Amino acid sequence: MNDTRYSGVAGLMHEEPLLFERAHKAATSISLPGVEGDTPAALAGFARKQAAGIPGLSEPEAVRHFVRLSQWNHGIETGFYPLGSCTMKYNPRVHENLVRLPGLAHLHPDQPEATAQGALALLFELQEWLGEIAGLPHVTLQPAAGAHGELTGIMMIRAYHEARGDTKRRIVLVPDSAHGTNPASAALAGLATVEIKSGADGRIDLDELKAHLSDEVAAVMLTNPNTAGAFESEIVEICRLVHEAGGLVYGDGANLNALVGVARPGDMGIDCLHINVHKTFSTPHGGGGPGAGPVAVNEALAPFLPMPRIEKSGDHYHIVHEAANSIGPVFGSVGQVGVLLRAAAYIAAFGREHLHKIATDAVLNANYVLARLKDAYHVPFPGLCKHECLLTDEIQNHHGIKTLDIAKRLIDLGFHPMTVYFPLIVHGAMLIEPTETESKATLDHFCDAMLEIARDCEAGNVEALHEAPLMPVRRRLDETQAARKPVLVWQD
Amino acid sequence: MNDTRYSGVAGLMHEEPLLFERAHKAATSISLPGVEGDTPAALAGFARKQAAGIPGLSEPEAVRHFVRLSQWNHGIETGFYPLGSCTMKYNPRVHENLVRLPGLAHLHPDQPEATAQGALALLFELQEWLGEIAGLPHVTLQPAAGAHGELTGIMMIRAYHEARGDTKRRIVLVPDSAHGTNPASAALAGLATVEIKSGADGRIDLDELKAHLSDEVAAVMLTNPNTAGAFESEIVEICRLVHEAGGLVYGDGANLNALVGVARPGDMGIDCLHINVHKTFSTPHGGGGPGAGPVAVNEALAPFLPMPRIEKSGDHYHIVHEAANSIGPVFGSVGQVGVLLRAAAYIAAFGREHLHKIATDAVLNANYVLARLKDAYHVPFPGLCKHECLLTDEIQNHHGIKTLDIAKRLIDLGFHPMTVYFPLIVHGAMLIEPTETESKATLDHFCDAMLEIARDCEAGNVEALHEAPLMPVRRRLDETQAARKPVLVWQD
Amino acid sequence: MRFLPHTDADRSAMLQTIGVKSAAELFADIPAQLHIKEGSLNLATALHEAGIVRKFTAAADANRHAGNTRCFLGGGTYHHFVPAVVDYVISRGEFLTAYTPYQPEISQGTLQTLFEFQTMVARLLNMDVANASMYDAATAVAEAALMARRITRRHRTVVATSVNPRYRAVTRNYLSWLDGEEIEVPCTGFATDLEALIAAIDDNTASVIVQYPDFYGSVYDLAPLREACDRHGALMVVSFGDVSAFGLIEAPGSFGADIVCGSGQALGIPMGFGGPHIGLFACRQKHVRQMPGRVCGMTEDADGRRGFVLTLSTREQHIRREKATSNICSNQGLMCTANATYMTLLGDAGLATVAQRSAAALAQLVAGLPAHVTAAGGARYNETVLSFESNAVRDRFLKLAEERAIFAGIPLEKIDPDASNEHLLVATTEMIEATDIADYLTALEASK
Amino acid sequence: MRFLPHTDADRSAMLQTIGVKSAAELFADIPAQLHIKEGSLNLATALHEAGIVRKFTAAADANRHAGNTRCFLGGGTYHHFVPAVVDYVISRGEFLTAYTPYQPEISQGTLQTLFEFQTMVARLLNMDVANASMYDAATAVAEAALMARRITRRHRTVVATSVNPRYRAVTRNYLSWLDGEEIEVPCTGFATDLEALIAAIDDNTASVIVQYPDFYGSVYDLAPLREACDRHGALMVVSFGDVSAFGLIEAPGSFGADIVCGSGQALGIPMGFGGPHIGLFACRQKHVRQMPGRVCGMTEDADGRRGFVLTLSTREQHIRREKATSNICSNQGLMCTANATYMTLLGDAGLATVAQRSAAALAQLVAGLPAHVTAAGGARYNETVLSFESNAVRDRFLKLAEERAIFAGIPLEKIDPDASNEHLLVATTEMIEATDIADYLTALEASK
Ligand SMILES: Cc1ncc(COP(=O)(O)O)c(C=O)c1O
Ligand SMILES: Cc1ncc(COP(=O)(O)O)c(C=O)c1O
Repeated sequence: MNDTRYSGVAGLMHEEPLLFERAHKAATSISLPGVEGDTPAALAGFARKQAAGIPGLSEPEAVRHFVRLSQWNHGIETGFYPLGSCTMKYNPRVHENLVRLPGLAHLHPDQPEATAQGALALLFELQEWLGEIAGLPHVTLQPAAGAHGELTGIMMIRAYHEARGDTKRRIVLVPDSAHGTNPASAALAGLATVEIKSGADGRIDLDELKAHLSDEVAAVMLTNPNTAGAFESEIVEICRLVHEAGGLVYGDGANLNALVGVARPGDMGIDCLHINVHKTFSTPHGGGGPGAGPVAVNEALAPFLPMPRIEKSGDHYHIVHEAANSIGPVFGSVGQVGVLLRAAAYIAAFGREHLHKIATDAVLNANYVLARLKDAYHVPFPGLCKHECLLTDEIQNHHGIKTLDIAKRLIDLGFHPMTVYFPLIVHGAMLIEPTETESKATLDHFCDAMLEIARDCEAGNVEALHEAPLMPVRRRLDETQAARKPVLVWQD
Repeated sequence: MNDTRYSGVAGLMHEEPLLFERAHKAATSISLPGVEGDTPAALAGFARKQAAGIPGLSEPEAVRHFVRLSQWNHGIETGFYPLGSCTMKYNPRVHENLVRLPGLAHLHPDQPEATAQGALALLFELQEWLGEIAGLPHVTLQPAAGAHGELTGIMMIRAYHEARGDTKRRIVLVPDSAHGTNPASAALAGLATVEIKSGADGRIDLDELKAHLSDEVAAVMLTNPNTAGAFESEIVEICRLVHEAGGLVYGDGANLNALVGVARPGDMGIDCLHINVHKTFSTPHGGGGPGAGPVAVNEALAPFLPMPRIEKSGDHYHIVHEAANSIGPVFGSVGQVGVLLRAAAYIAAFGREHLHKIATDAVLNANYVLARLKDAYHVPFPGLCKHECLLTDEIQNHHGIKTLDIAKRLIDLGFHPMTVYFPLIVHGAMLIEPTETESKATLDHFCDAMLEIARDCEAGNVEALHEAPLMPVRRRLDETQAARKPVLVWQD
Repeated sequence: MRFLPHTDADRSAMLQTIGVKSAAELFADIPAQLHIKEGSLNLATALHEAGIVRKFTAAADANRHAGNTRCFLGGGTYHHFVPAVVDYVISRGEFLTAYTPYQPEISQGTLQTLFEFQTMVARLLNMDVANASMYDAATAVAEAALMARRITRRHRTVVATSVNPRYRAVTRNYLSWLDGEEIEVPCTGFATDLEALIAAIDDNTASVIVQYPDFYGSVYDLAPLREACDRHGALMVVSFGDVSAFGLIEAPGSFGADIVCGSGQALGIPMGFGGPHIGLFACRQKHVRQMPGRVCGMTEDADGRRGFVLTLSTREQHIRREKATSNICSNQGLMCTANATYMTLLGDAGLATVAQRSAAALAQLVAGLPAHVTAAGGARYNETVLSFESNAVRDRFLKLAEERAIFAGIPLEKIDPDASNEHLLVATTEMIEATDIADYLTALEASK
Repeated sequence: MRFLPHTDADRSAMLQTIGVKSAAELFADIPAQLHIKEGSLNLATALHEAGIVRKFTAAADANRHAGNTRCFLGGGTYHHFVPAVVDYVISRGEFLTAYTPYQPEISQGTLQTLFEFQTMVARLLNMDVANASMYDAATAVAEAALMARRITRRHRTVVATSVNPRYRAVTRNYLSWLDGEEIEVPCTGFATDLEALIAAIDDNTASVIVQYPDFYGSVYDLAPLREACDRHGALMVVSFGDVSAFGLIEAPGSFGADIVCGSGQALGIPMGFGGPHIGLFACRQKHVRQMPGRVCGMTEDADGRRGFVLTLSTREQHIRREKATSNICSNQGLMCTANATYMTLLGDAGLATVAQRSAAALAQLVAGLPAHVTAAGGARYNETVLSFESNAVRDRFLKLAEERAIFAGIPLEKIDPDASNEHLLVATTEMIEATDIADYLTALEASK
């Protein structure tokens, strides 16, 4: 069960009951500040009749509860996390301190502007930097995540066409390799999506694209490098064709890690790009979020940017709430400030001198993994990759082993699995994204494990693969049961 | 192996090689501030010829290294930690933030006094509080830990006698139940120790004491409650006898948790007491330290307090370095300031209204555990206990099981063992100190586990006990081998 | 660079394994004209860690903040007390640096916490189920409007103007790209006009969206609205700004709300200049398959032990693509952990205390108002509108207050462009002490 | 009380199990006259968490500190850069809230870290072995003197006055209770007087204690001292104040020191107004059984896997009691983890950079001194003595500097009571930037 060449090892952990099973009392021992005074009489008629049933734990018990739960998680700090399309890189610890400085953490979004110039300056600078990096100078920090950026961008594109009186553009072309958020975002903005089939190399097929372009196409949403990790080498021509047909090109910036400091989406002809700062700029994923998805656009789209935005006049920074053609706000404030500040710190650490090294090491690492694994695993789209590489389980299928088994076996060996079954354009996808912050030693351990798994398949040595994972506090979980009769809250 | 009634469960952890095995390069990627400039010529002749051989890791690797190592530890945040005599209570998280405030963390000990009044005020207030709690109004914050406080106290006692010309007092009486630091501290202060045998109830035997008192006795060092968890009910008489014989009474305050806010050592006649703030006042143990061992004394000993001390005149706080009869400094600064500040915060949280609840709940918890276990385990000194209770393995010995086996089995069940084989006055001691910050539920789980172990012994079900621990990343370690041929540093 | 582990030797060895001569070759698939010159971007020069700390510290020190200024600002963001434990828990790498729990076996920490979060949110709002977060309150309200459209297959949304103008603006924006209409029903006296609202509901109405306590802090009986919704088959959507209210006043679910959504920032999240906060979202069990966002459910593992997984994913974009209930992917995960930790530390009793003191502080403030200032009347939780005789008096007061380290309120027109400029939106929490109220009143006195 | 989990119902149930009627009965063994009245102690009233944060924040804000003042203070405590990672690692509950690793199976984290710490300390000092810490540099020097007495069975200790006066005072104090003599040998020109020192060694000498770089920052050749010690069979004890020096200059072990001890504060520990810091302690393998303090050793577990334990405990107080090599029990454990993390982040190269820049800053400062100030000459690492023509000029400068947010140096007589009052002890680290030096020199200029 425990292979000493890999880090995974059985150890002592703690079971932890649900809070509701643990706590046995209505009272908690917290002590709080504030005025001592009666509940205002006017509220008496509205008093809550029954307590919510939120069991309190004393501080010592609460800490132990959550510390134990935390230990059941794998994080980037515990081990390799090569989730393709997710850019799980190291999250600098100093950033956690920065955003907790009282002069940043305890600002109210509506306190007088003059009292928040320090924060506004940092955010304005980030706006500028992101525009520069994207090659699309006008930036909104408002979108709360990548998908939200997509929605914002598509709204702007629609507003752009409508402002020109070009109202029949109601179609968004989306490659079949696209992330699910792309079609979902287009739909949310009231547009119809049409899927375009990828070519044999996983890239956009120019003929297929041309066949779909028309005066009803508002935009093409593309991801470059695409979700198979390949650069769309025809990107300039693609953009030219779309523009020629009167459409705009929306860039899904989730894969910007391959390009940052090396090439700029704006230079390629992309009109509008969201940036997942929780990927490229290393803000922690937090078990699902929060992220931030600033959107950068060119001159044509600039008038439609959502409000509020941060502007500078003279030495003074302002939050500007109104603009004639703005699509309006997409979020309740200027953005996920704490997340954005971490991103600014990551960019500041690299600076103009080093920023490109993010991309060069990320791409180096992905190609290294690809080179080491390409004989043992099926590579659907051979050639160089960018920041991530795509394999499939085709070879292992012959031995009854599928991507899921491989993923679960990696868990026992101490690795977080790669992204599985995405992109959808290949069967049994395994999308591996090492990022720039992993060492060669870690990549080697991972590749050794993958190769050993492949050898075990060849040798018919597959029991551990079917049974995996055996080591964590829980083994494979029954997702069907969970979905069939969903239990989403605890009933005492 | 895994009993679901207890928290211990097997889970996935990570092996982690030694830093020296992991790192493979001389270079690290840290970037540092400072002036760019040549090494001064005058130092050239002294240049280090060979690099030290300290392998650097990049920040992502370093974090992962230490995060993984941390997970191999049991801490008070992960589970129950009933180490007798160690007072392992919850360490409030907010205290960690307080001592990291830049205005406290980045003070130089020799910066101008006027620029550090805030810190001095906190420390002065703590001095006052500790004096009040001990009933011994004069306090030095200098000693770095309990043992260091003992040394300081014994030095002062010696200085006191010598100042009176009473120079032949060279003996310190120490009960056989005392902690090892007591005789060691006395010896370090140049005094001889004479052990006094405890009575049948584990307490000081008045006759035995009287038999040893003489004009050569400088002091009696005692611990109250003693290390068996029992209060020395004759304490007033003991102190009277010692004083009558011209000696002084040193109180080892390691067990102050039983008394805080309830009774005061000074009122009992104790002349000098150290306080382990890392026990009673909840400063974190940190895997061995740092602690702090302030010493509180009465008027007679006050002139001999070590320097520097913090004093107040008018509104201004001073660090006073000189005093005519001071024994001189015992530490390089005013004390372990960061530790002391945490202690001050703990006292502040309870305040005069609640401070006694520390002792009442601590004593309640220990007696509860004793009540639940007293039929299954041998209780060498029956009766009420104070903050800790003492059991032995006498009953389990009949089944070939000893204290060590019980301790190791507790590990597998998810508990840190109690203190074992201390005090030395009973065979196979198990000293259990739950502290005030544990819930009844936790105590019940622990008692259930202990009772089950006792039943397993009765039933001859002892294999798990002999084999334990089976769950942690390492099983029993060979201490003999370690000591025989000590390997204390890594050789590449 | 301190985040890059490779030595140059590592890089050479790796390039050799790959079979290329230089890192540049790895980028050969990018057309040459697209390559930018190294170091040519107009960014600042690289900073070492100490430099970044200095830079951010200087920026932070340039701001006033609720740590050194008494904060009477609300409008959707509140300075409640955040126990240090909350911050410790969410700073632990195992929570902080994990991705969305796609591999449940090694994500049970996040998943059990989400399950506890969902349960506590549902209980606090008195609803059947809650999801695992939306981005913020504004987008949660917008998603609620969309969800109601899907459930009712109707395209008319009625919104009270006593809903936070920012929530309304985002909702209006989201709805504007779709067929159907959005109706905003004015309020009176800085309080929800239920009658007008009820009158606006018709049989084509998908949902009525109110805020409770409303944007102006007003608390009112939702029962008549429930009745009206029932009459027309419309869904009742209740939003909120300061969720701490429900430690004291009746929860929206108790009035039969169909969807309840709003901000969870009050539960252990610092104001942070506007984010990250969290959108809470709860609904009835029967509508769960139309709910947007991630959700965690209970199940068993291969050995029959209880465990948790993300579930109902057939609603979501990665399965359903353009037919998904929402496009949301990354959400506010870590903020769920913050909320869960906070609620665990407070429990019913602590939540009640927070709410009671937040309300009591406002009542004390209002009771002490001098004659030249009036407060909006009726039942208010912890927020109200103060009206001055003129813009000049108000702004004089704001200035005086700021000099005394008081953020005295938000000029109403700043959030609500339709408001005139002599009002202040004023909020209180348990962070306001009696002395702060006294100082506030003294400043008011002085502004006359 | 927020740290006490029991409800009153818990307490009653427990008292019943115990078989007593009230908590008071549990204290019946304490004579009645010793009981104090609840609430009668003269302490402050209890503070909630927010109140404690406010209190400590106010106290912290009342201080100037090295975060907002350029710090040229040394004398044993140095403002070096501390990477955020160090603080994160030592804040993790698993390291922070563990006890001394008495149960090695569940303490391997602390133990492996200690083993790494010992190895790195030994390597940095170029010694065979290091222990798992002493309280601080001063007590480490005192313990070194005692250890040398045990090894040599001699009772005469020779100390250079160029050893930090505080280390000397503590050592003098420790030795004063024992038989034997302590000789302090004066220095000249703020540098160690090796000749005088060597002259003071005789055949009864247990050890000679020097500091290197010495208290005044002076760096000198220890080889002659080694020879002299060999001639007399005395041990050579080398102490240090700023261990960062050994990233640049030859380590004490390279000169054949028998015991090397000093402060590890420079390696990732904030100044903290004087503590907690850490005493590093290293010696030759052959003397290891006379070493004070805890030590971690490598061994195997029952399955033959490598593991670590505390070892050589027969030297220690809990086994050997009055015959122990020291009375130390709790040590500076967590600071070992801080040191280990810091060194891991810096490695040889980083440590060299820190040392090089610390020294270069001092050289730049000295090179720019105006004529009315002289610096002590010879090789200096990062610390020296500036001498002014009078106390008045020096103090005028200190005041001017403080106005410019510069802590310009420690008045020498403050640490060294024997010094006259026109000197300043001045230190530099990598936290000092060129602009800080320029500002310092400008202030000096202005003080003339
Ligand atoms: C290619 C791609 N596009 C879009 C997204 C959505 O981004 P977010 O999760 O930030 O909403 C993702 C996230 O996984 C992605 O991988
Ligand atoms: C009874 C007793 N006395 C003294 C000490 C020594 O205290 P410290 O470890 O703080 O030096 C201890 C510590 O365990 C103790 O339990």
